[in-house]
Amino acid sequence: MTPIGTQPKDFLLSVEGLTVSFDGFKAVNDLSFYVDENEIRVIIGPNGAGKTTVLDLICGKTRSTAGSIRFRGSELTKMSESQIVLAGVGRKFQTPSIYDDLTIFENLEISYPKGRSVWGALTFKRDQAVRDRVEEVAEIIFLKDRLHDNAAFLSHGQKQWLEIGMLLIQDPELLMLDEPVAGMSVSERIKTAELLNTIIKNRSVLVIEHDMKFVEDIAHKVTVLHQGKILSEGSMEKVKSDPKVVEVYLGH
Amino acid sequence: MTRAPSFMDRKDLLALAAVAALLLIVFPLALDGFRLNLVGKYLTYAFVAVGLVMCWGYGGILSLGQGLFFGLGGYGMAMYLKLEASSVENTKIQSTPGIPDFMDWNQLTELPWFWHPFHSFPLTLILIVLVPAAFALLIGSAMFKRRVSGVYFAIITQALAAIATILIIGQQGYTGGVNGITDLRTLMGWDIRTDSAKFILYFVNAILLMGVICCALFVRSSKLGRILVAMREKEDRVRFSGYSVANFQIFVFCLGAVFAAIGGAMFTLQVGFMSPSLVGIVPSIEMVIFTAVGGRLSIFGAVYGTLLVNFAKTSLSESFPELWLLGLGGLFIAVVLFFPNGLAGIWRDYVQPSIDRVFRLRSKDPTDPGQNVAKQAASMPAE
Amino acid sequence: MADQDDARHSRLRRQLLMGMAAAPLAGLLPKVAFAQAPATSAVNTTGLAVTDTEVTVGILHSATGTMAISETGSIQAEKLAIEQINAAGGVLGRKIKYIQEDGASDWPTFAEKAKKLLVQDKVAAIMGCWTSASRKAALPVIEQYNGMLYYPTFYEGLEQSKNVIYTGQEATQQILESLNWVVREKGAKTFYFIGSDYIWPRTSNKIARKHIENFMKGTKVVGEEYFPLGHTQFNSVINKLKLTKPDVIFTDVVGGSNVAFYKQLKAAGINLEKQTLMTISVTEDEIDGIGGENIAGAYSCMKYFQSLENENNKEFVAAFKKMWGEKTVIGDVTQAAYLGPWLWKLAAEKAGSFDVDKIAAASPGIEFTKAPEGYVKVHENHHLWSKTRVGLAQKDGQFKVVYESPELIEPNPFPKGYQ
Amino acid sequence: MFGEYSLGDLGSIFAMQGFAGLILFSVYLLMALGLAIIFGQMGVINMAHGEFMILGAYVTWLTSVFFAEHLPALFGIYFFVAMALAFCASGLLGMLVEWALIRRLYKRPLDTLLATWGLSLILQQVYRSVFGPREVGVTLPDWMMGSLPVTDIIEVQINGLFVIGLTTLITVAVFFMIFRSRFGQQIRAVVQNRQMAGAVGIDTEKVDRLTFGLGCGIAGVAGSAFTMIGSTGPTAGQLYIVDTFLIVVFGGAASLFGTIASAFSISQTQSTLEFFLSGSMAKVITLLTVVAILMVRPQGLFTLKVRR
Repeated sequence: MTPIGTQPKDFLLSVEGLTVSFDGFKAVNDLSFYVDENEIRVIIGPNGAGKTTVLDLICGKTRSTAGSIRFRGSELTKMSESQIVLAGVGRKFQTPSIYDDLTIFENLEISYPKGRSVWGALTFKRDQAVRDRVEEVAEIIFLKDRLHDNAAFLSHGQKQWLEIGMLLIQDPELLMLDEPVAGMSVSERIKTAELLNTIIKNRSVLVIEHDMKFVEDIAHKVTVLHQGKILSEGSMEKVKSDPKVVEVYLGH
Repeated sequence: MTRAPSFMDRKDLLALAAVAALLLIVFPLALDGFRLNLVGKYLTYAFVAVGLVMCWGYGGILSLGQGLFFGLGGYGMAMYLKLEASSVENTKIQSTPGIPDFMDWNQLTELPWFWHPFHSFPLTLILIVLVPAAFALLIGSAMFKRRVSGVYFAIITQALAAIATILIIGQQGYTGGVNGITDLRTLMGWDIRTDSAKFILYFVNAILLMGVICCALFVRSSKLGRILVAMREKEDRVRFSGYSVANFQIFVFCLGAVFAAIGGAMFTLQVGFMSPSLVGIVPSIEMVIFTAVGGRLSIFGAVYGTLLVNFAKTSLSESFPELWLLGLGGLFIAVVLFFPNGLAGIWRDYVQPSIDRVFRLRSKDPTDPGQNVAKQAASMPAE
Repeated sequence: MADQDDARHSRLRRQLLMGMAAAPLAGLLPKVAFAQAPATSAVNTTGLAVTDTEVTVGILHSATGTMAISETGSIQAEKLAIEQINAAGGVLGRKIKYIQEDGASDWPTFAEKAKKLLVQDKVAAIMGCWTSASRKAALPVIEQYNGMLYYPTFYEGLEQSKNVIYTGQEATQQILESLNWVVREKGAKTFYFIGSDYIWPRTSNKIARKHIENFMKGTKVVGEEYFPLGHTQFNSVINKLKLTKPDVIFTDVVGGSNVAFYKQLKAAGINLEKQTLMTISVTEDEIDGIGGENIAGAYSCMKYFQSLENENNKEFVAAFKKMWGEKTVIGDVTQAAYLGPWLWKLAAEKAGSFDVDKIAAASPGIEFTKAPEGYVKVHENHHLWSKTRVGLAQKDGQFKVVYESPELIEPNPFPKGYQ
Repeated sequence: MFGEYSLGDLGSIFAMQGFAGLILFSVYLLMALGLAIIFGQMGVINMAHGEFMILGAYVTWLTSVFFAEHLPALFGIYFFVAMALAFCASGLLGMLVEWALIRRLYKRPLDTLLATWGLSLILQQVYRSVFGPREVGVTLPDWMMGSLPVTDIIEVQINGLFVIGLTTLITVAVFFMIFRSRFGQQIRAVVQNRQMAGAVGIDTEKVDRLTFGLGCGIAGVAGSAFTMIGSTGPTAGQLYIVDTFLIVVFGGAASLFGTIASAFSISQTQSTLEFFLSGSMAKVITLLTVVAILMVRPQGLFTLKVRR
């Protein structure tokens, strides 16, 4: 299945011939795309197009049936989830995925890239560097004054920010966000866009989003998925004017 | 801020002091030798319960096979003591003197290879910790790496406990069979059957238990403890924050196994024998109940839960021998339905608030983040 | 059954109440007895629970758990014996009071409760234990605190203690005569052993095998199988039986497995009227569960059957049924448990003391002529001289005694040549 | 070990051994079916499953006593009445337990394990108080005990045939109920998406109660059938629990086909091993194999690969 003749190392992320099937149903079918350094790529597509599955495949949550995912020259399909994270891929889930029973400080601290082995975690010391970094990130995600509250008491939007903050502290080279503004109020949405604009500097970002306004604001390039395949790819203008896209998605 | 060991806050320190006072002062003064020895026996189960708090309460891994590890520790100690009791002189009426009596009855004429290390006491102590840890590592690696979830893990560990029992009973020439390893006498020449020895062993046991509690407190207060809480809630988030979730589960399962094994070894020393009836499903589940009654998230609760259930069991069975199962069964159901956080929950919801009211004036700076884990972990609803 | 149980309780209660009511009236009578009773300081030099009017003993069996099935009969027999002894004036002028403890089918609990009875309650003797495992667990405690245990079960032997009187048979007593009988009467040449997997069946079968191979010409063992306790699937071994066609199936399967084994044997078309089966683990108690129709035709070797035709036994059976209900059955162990309190009484009277050391020393040579099994005598090794009998299981759950050893058999817990 | 037997003998033995395996298969399947419904479909860990079986056994015993005393003429058919009563008794008790206990714990599956363990202790003690600690012997009608001779050696146990037939019947009925009937549709709907099922008008509480009752009822029938081959005592139920859970888990918890395949493979392994090894070792090796396979393949034999 691996296509011949492309030079994957030019890209930060090269997905080639990626296929996954659940009991015969091909959720993602022979998918190939490439993401550059510092590129912001948005994936759009109707429900069931396989958008979330693509992110699952990249971060190792779901194992591919065929195809390759190369990140900075290493093959992600053969690595465990934690190795993928260590390689520099961060992932935010669709629904806010944070630890309700821990404080915001502790939530962020867990993502601090140190003491990730069993022994490391046992001997981990909360030194000044950790505190400074946590506070710095908390500032960015508008939660500085609530550091020692339980995360359970945050609003939905604040939880989304907290998870973004957790990714930020992890400092990944490729950041994957699954519908970061879904379910947010208008004011939260504006703040989130602001937040994203600060954090996407110096890294590549892969975003799934439905909010077209938001997509237009941030996207460098847009990939449209439909039934597990790429329907169209390019700038927002190009995609918008693609008749296939209009038919299955925008005109829907 | 009191800067005692950095892993304990003031509350833990107070709780530890309370347990120490109860075990080291109140019980020895209030109870006669017989009851004290009984308490000592119960406390060996508390080792298992503390391990279960870590595994189940914090790690979210319910093992129904802790009896297996309790047994491995207990049998390790029993094998050493049995070899000491089976000197050639003591066993001269046997056809092969110098081997344990049950081997002789089963026509064994030499000591099986796996018994030989148990001639040495230091080696025995090492094996008591190492063998259960190795087993837990093996089971844990096989299962957690494949993401076996709570219920399945519980059933498989339960099956392992059942297999261990059948195996021990079936291989009686090597293990003493259903009777277990009995008639243990001395530890390096020191007669463990006397009342004074029992008294000393009680203290050794109590101090070891407090060591285990400190160890558990340390793990809980480390970042590892917070990762365990995090894992139990959002395993995927932890995984995608760069942690190998399986390794942490294996660690905490091994920790529980080692705690159980130490308890088993102390059981053998205090009770004077080890038998497969402590390995099987029933004791394994009972130990989970001790934990649940104490409060599955409370390390100290485990100790109180164990003591309470066992006191109840002993006194109920003394006064109403034919009815204690009803009481015990009812206790299980009541704890699960109405007090899912066990004694610790009752303490927190009813007793602690009134104490706090009294001491409110002296409340101190609540912002040291290191202290929050315990409180919050204890305040979460079950699962 | 509930009503049965209730009936028992209320009967007991009534007896107690009547006893209390009668006390003031009978106040004069016991005084005469007490006048003859030796002083407490004389009969109790070791601080046991003995008062001027009472002596306390312990009953330690499983009232709960898997072993409750078997041990209930022993508890009943011991209570009957104690009641009868009290009715006849007690021991050394003192009534026996008992404290009952539950071993809960759990061996450490037996050790714990034995210790409680000895240390806290200071009982003068313990009637108790059933399985070897429970005895092995309790024994070190009983030896350490110098108690006296009356142990009722037929067992594997290989044990002897100053502090225990074994009122059941040890393995050689039970097995050897019966093997001789089956070879003689049935011309048996081949044996197939099937047992539960623990020490008693394994040791018993070892003794049986040695006897067959070394002491009887031309006989051999063609198979030996063990199943975990509680096993309920015997079809495979039944197939093997059909293949090897042994002259005698020799079984020591215990507990619930028994029921499964005999039902499946019958269902598989093995007719015990034609196929000789000899068991050393089935008493009247077990047949209750197995169903007489499923085991009729099997031979059981025991020292006692409920159907024994002698005056002692008739009285015993009548008294037992009066106390515990018409439907109860009495097995070998139940009868052996009944001997315990009596043998202790006789030893105490012979020694003139409740002191354990004196009772232990006085026990050898004690004869109990009123024993339901006939006549028993305590041997130097604290086991009993007893006859062995072979019973043929009947449809009604009783045994017809087809053989009785002519002489009392000497107990031999450490049999030379059988180890 | 076969040197001394003729080829014909061996053939017969293997035939009978196969039949023994079939009986064991039926027994295992019967034990596991009820649990497969409760555990597989509802996710409830019912540690009192064995006690529900024993309730069925006691009901059978009571029925036999009643027929023997009052309707001796009809004794030959009492077993069918007993099975129906056993189903009702265990099923009703199951529904009661669901109402009082289980429904409060659906979100805490591990806690159902503890609560039902407590329940099993209580039931054991109740049996002991009501029926006495001893085992009760269930007298079977004569036609059920015995065997049909096929050849000199091969004999087919009638109660074995009966168990095989009964298991087939119940299995077919369960399959029909789950996969063809409206009730089954509702069960599956609730299993897959409780809220959605509630939204489309299914009374999910009622479905839960009936499902649990059905599982327990089948356990009762199994217990009734086991009086033919096993013992009936207060604690007999505990003997079955490990085997039963392993069968269901080994098959893949959510798959009824898996339960059948699992019962088949475990029973055949055990039955074959028992012929060559001692009973204890056969059991240990069978269980260890199952556990080892589960460690390598935790999802069991049959499962759907789905996006989680």
